[in-house]
Amino acid sequence: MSAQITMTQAINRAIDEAMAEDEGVILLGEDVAAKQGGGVFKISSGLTEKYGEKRIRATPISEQAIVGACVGAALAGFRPIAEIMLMNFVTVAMDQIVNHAAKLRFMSGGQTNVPLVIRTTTGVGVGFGGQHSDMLEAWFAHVAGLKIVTPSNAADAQGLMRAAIACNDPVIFIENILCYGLKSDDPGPGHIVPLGKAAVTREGSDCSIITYGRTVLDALEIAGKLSEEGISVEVIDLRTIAPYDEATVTASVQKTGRAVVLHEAVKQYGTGAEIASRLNEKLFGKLKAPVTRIGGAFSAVPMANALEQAWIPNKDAIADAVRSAVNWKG
Amino acid sequence: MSAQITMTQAINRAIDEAMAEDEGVILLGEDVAAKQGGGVFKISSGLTEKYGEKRIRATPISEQAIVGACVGAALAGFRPIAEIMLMNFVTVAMDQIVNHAAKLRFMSGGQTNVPLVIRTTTGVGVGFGGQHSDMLEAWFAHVAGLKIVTPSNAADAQGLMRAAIACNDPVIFIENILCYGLKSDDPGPGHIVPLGKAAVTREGSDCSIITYGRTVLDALEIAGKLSEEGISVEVIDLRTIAPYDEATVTASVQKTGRAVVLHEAVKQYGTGAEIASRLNEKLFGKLKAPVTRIGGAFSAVPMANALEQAWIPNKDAIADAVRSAVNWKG
Amino acid sequence: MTETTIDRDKLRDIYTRTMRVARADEKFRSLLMTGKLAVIYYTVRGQELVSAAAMAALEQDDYLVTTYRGQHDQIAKGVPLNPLFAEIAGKVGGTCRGKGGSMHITHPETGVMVTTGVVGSGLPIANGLALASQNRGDGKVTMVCFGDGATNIGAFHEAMNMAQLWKLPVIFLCQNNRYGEHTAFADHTKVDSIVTRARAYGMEGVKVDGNDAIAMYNMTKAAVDRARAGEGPTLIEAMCYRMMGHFFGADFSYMPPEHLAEMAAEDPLPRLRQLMLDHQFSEAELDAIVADLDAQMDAAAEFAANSPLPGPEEIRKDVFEEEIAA
Amino acid sequence: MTETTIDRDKLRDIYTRTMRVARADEKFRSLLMTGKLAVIYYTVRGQELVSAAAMAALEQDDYLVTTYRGQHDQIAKGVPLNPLFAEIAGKVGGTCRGKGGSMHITHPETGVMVTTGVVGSGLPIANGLALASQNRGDGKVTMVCFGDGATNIGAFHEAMNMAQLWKLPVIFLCQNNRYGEHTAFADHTKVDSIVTRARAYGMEGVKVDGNDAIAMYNMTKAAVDRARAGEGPTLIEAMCYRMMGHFFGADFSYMPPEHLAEMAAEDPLPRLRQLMLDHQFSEAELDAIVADLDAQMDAAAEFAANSPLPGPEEIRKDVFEEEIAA
Ligand SMILES: Cc1ncc(C[n+]2csc(CCOP(=O)(O)OP(=O)(O)O)c2C)c(N)n1
Ligand SMILES: Cc1ncc(C[n+]2csc(CCOP(=O)(O)OP(=O)(O)O)c2C)c(N)n1
Ligand SMILES: [Mg+2]
Ligand SMILES: [Mg+2]
Repeated sequence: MSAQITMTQAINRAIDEAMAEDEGVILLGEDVAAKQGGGVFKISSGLTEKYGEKRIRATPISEQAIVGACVGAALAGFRPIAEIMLMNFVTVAMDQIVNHAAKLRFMSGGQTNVPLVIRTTTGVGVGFGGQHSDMLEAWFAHVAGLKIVTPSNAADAQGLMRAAIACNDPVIFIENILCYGLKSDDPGPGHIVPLGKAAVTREGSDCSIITYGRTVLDALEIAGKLSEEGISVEVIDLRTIAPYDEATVTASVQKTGRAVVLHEAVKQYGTGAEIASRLNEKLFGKLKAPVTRIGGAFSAVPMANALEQAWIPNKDAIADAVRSAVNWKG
Repeated sequence: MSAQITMTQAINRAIDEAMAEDEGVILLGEDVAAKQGGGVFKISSGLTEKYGEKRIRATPISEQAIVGACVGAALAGFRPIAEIMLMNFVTVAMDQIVNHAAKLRFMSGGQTNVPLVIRTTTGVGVGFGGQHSDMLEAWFAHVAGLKIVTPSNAADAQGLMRAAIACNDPVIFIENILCYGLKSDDPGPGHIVPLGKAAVTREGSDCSIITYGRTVLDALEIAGKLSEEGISVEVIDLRTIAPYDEATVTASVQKTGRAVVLHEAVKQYGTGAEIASRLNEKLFGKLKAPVTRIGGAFSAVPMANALEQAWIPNKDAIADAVRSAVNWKG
Repeated sequence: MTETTIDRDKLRDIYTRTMRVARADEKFRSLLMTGKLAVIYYTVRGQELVSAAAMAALEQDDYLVTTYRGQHDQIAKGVPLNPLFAEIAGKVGGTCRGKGGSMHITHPETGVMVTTGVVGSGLPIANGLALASQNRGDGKVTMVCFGDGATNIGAFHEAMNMAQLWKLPVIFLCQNNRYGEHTAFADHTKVDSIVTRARAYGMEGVKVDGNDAIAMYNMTKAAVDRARAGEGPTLIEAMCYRMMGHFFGADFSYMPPEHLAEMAAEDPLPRLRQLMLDHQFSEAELDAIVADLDAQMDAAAEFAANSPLPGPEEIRKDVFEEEIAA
Repeated sequence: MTETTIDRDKLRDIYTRTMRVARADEKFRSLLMTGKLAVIYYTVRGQELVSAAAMAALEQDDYLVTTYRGQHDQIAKGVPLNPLFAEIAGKVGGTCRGKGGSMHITHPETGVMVTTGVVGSGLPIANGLALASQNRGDGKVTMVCFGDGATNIGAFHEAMNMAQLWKLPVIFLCQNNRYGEHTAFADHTKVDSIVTRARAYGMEGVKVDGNDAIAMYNMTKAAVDRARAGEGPTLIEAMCYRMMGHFFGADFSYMPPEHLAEMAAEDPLPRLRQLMLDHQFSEAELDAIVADLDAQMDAAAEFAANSPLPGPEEIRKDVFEEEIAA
């Protein structure tokens, strides 16, 4: 049996490798240094010991200052990583991300650029309630100048983090709390997964499920179950939302003729809307059933476990959406 | 000829009427009081003189504090109006809007609610450049708990503002700088336009253009031109993005069989994606051509006038999209 | 000048509030330890007295805004135990029908208007509640609680400046427990005291030993009186300790041993008991108060256990005034 | 102790920088008045000397972050006039190929790294530039300019605290022109001086008459020296006036007559000229400097007028490193 690695270890290793190679790679965030235990999710564990407190900087609770300092350091040629402890806290740093990180290359006519990675985590099902569980990737996807990464497994997380740090544009790197413990076969050191390339995680011929992040696991589970019913599901893991791998997605749906777009974020005005619209534009008249979107409920994430479970995209509903597509009669 | 009223006057009148009726209606924002000249766009002109500085409060440059104070006052039973001078500055107040205003009713189990109106303005074509021109309504539409209003003419602005202030939930009220001077026939005092009702601004049978805000004017102009070519365009002015008037929009497209969704905001991941997705879901197999989306270019808004004009949804491109839909052969 | 003495009834009141907080906290921890509750809980151990004395200086209809670490504030303010326990357990009988949870307790009848999970966000909202009172002339005061770590975030700054500019009837109660998550005070700012910050807005600011019941109460009372008299806001920096880490069960090995020792020595509960004895309260009377509270805790835990789980239809309710269609 | 004298070459340098700013501002205004330019322009009239003296204390490769009202800072820092004029005119020959405009001038060769249109946003970014210098040990200093109104926004607070915590080599230059848009200083905060705020972070803070060339230069120089020596940041509050309203052409009737009179009396340009004469510069020498500058302005205006308009393909460039497909 080959060695295994968790997503936490994978992200840590990718940052470690990048820091060893380039003095300009630094990490700023609340509690990230050794003195604070290496971050609340331990992603930066061991790094201060190796690279020192000038490169692993534990910050005050000041997200605007964290992202802003990373933007500035990036302008000076560094490759900073900003940790925003939970995704909902980007709401206090949107100006730095959207008006500055995303736009400075353009507004300067290409004289400057912002090679910055903003790492953050989130996820529904942890019991963190309304202000600590949102998935806000659709906001960032609406902003020109940002790249968006959402790994679903440890190996990809490692490889995508390396690519994100190497990228000369700002990257929003979204981790899912519930995925930190997931294990992959160890991809070994130096592993890189290029941005903008989706993975066909399972091949199938009847319907494509297009998803990313934690719900890739749901999709694979459902694909397995449906195969017992004779329905062959193809699972596409986007890996990066932006750049969007239109070629891979369109080819898959062209082949299967049916698509379900799935994400944990609220369905309405989510990334699924863009993907569904594009599929409809590209494949008008060629689809065998309407593209279905499945996402979180249209409410804040409730705290009570019973409600939180009802809020999350439901596996039965996903399976039903695939069945409806396959059985579509119009 | 009936009396005319500009959008500036219309919004001012609606606020004035609401303030006269209810002591709880207050306005907070930068430069909004008489001492500062009644707001940079003069929306609150004359109101301090009538209602005093306790109700028309000019604030420091502190958007989080502005929105937060309005959230608090709303919780105490007031109906505050927050003015965010330009829409890009919501980026520093997203936490208050998204984590608080939008969610407090839900998270409190209905014990509290936030009857707040956040007025803001924006618009491309003014020469304000990359950090002062964005249309960010899609972000808010992705958040459960917010209503979103985008008037395209003075009379609607008046009526929608009255409805927004009367609404017991938070409303984002988006004005377009280029529309402030637009005139409507005076709808008279007390005019109310309910939230959630789109207007069929021009009837037609070949193709629906679904839009809102300033681009309604473009749509009407194009509809006029295309009628000379024998193409009959129906123009739907959403008036409110949320609640979305699905019945009116779906009925229109069911009738015409073709749709172009148009907005000034960046096309990718814009509100057009949601609307197109819904049309495709509802009318699968019944559409005569793919739903087209038209929006701003995928970049920051450039400052140079030549580039800004190239950035804005182009009238020829809109007309061409309608023509393509009508001539669609598959 | 702030008073330096206290009347006996007020002292009994503070003791009762403190012990209500302490016994509830202990109960939550025991429910968590025995697996009867499985939620994130930000224990208030060490900060009981700060809130008890502060809330004793407020009226029931004064407004309170607090944070995820807010159970001491809510209980001291008067939120009834049954719905509080049920909310933390995610039950329909909870203050918020289970939708909010411990980070978002709301209870307008006792003035608890917002409990926020976002650091610093309560301060601007508190201003708005105070603004409504100022315009109405209803004489209410708003108190907002937050930690030392929160004083470095933008919302703190904007809210402080605005409150002083408009002389709002609001009290900023910074519970300085010397840590923000894993970061010690000296590692998040270079000032010795948050009171320095009050000066940066021209605001009145006082530092107080939060474990000194008399000082804590009198300082708060003075601030409340000033606010009610229209003299504007006050920042109170109440020094205290976060005795059981950031949240219950979390590792706190990052705290140096000297700090742990200092913290243990400063436990407010034995100190308050001694103060009560010094003020001629009998052991028996004090024990009776606690026994009564413990009975209330058991009842509340029972109530929460028996309260039904919310049904999925709750997700469509309270998003807007109108229910969302299924 | 800060110096109170200045050497003649430095004074000439400051005079030249001041007049370069002043003549450029006048040129912009005349282009706008005659309709040769139709853009929003935040005139720097009244604040010329503040930047000239401040930038004279920096090296060319020190970093600068400024705002929409930043032409004085950029010109004094050394941004060449031809691309600056062309950028404001929205031409391909502009610093940013017309994409940025006057609110977003960028020119890394002269250290101008960011010009932001969002109030307060430059401060956190300046920290990052300074952090890079600190880690590299390259000895560079970062200066960030902002207005009095900006000191009430959250980003100011967060950035100040972080800069002091990490002793970053950054200088916060608050150009206190007594107004933020239409709001007078006393209507946006209750403190008398922004220097009070520096204390709230344990930071060194100094207030200076920004129209006193010697004081302004020496204060800045002292701050630069401290920063380069690794002694940390300084807040400088430079008092000045915004003599022509918020942006060119904007009504400023909201300014009371006393303020207008005071402002006129405090015009830095005649005062600086007198200072130069006092220092034995001849009228002829001073006039020659201005005449030379005016020729440069004419040339820059000409350059801008002749520079081509950017083509629509520019919209797909510089969004990402890779060009966006058509
Ligand atoms: C804006 C924001 N950033 C980060 C967090 C994560 N977080 C939760 S509590 C906390 C520490 C707060 O410290 P302090 O204000 O001292 O309060 P205490 O927990 O000590 O009571 C942090 C960083 C958050 N909730 N909100
Ligand atoms: C976050 C934000 N809010 C509001 C504005 C609108 N605005 C532009 S300039 C300005 C006034 C700034 O005043 P000050 O900081 O004193 O600078 P000055 O213009 O006087 O140089 C305002 C409110 C903005 N650009 N950014
Ligand atoms: Mg703390
Ligand atoms: Mg100013």
